[in-house]
Amino acid sequence: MDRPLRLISSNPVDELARTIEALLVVASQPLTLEELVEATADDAERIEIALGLLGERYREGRSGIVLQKVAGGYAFGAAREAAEACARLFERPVERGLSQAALETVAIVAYLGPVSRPEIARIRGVAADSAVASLVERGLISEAGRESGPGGAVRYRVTSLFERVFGLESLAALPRLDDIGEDQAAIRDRLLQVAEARAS
Amino acid sequence: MDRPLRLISSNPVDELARTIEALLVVASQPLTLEELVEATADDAERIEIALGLLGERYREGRSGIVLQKVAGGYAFGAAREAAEACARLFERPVERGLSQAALETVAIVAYLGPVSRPEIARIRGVAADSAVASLVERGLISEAGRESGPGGAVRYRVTSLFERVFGLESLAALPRLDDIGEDQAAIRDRLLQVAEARAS
Amino acid sequence: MASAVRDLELDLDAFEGPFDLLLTLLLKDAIQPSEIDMAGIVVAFVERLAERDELDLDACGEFLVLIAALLELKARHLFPDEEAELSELEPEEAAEELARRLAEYRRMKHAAVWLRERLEEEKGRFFRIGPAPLAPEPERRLAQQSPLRLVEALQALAVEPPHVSLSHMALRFPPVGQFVERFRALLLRRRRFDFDAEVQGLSRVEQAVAFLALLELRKEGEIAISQAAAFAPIRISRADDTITYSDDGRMLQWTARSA
Repeated sequence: MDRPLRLISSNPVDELARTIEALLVVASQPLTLEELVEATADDAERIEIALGLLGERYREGRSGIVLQKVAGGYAFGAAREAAEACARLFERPVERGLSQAALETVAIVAYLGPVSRPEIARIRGVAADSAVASLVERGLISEAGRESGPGGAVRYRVTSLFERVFGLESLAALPRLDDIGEDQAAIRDRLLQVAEARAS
Repeated sequence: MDRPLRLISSNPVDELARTIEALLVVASQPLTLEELVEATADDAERIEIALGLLGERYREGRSGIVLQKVAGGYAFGAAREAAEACARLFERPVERGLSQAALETVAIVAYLGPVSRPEIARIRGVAADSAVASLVERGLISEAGRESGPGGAVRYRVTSLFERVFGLESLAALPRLDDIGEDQAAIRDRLLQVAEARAS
Repeated sequence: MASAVRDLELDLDAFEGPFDLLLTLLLKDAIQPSEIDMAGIVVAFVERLAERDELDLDACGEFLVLIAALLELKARHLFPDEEAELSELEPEEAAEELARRLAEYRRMKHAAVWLRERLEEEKGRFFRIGPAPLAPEPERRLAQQSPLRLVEALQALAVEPPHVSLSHMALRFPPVGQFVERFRALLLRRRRFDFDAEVQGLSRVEQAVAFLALLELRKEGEIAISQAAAFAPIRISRADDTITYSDDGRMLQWTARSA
């Protein structure tokens, strides 16, 4: 336990690590490497070394504060062992009561975004208005321009809060869904069988 | 340096201290002792001991995160040595100019100050409340006593930041306004006279 | 047994109540078909069937007809622009397209399940949303400004406002009473007169006021107003003189009410 701490206090990145600690504890959102470079006026490589030291210090089981790589950046969160205590004091308004419709909608936005309400409705087969409104209100999705052409529908994408709430390092951390591709062939065959049966 | 850390890791308040760390890093307001008691379901005395340990760990010079006791309770803040980096993180993009209302208001304060809000409003012909508030917030003007008499209105003058932003060594370096009036009194009379003509 | 369908109790996201009420609301446009989860209706019906021992073919038939109609209604609602496009497809192509969409939806359902599990895992991870309690106040910074802008601002305030011409406000606007008196005097001398001829040469405003005077006199029952046709000359006569004469000397009967 003493080794990395001594390392921090004697290593030249020591001060840099302390600066990063300070930035992370006051930041409202995860900080990207670029933001850290800009704020510390230091170089990316040294910052990554410092982040490595901080990751060692602020990790589950060792600290109540945990350094997370999340939403394309770095952020402090609470250790899981403190979840019960946190739950007694803090609400989780973002994900509380998230309906199935909202989850399906946010999945569509996460995988296919930016995507418009009509496109979401087309995929889900049900109008998406209230699900979209609830997700916007929760801050999980936000407007991202409009479809091209006059009067194009507003398009939506997921926010960094979405990545944070779902604990994703980035959207690339979403699982690939290509492996369900075979389903399409199976569905098509079934449809064709039905069509042939009707025609005969 | 090792003593309190060893104390934390071997002492029974170790886990409690980690829980408090977690609570403080999640909180968006300072937490009172009562809130910590409620959240940790532990007793106040032990919490105070844990806070003492955390205060030792998270203090200026030792950590970028600093435990602070403020009016509302306990909160984590950034170390003073990281102030510059934090300021850069929270820096807003440079604004190119002032609104017309702000420009008129600050010009009146610069040439006629100290001057009260009612007088600014009389000269501009519109209420000056929001323009004055925004200039105070920007630090371009500040309060400078009150008009004489009971209940006299607050008067304002420009600040040294104003002089820096407008590249003036002092207020004496303000460009002359000979076409309006030779001195402050003449300028004031002229502006009030025009304002009256405009209002009638 | 047809009521087995219409009485079917539904508990959907967008609707709660019997099936026939839902149909009524859909037909009255009180609910959009796109809001209705059709699968939910089918599940409710199948559950209802399962509760009974015998198979009610009448009910099944009625249900199929209704649900098919609803599906078509919903499809038209969801894809208004694609109706033509899809109808042009060969059956194989249409099946392909449909399969593609179903597969896409199925993928999204899987994704939603994954997200739900993820949410469950992350339930124990708390983090702060919003600013930190002791975060520094963001500072507003202003670019370097020229002091000449101050001069310009004050110069703009020192310019006398242009003298606004009020000449257009000085239109002659004679009091209505003046015309009332004038027309009364006229009708003392003549039994009838031509309004247009009388106001000829007056300004539009004066003509308007003169017309107001006519209406005033008519309201008082002092005069009768007549007009042979739209845009024909307006004739004014004394109200007590119910006989007036046309230009060609024919006798015409007028009352104040007839105009």
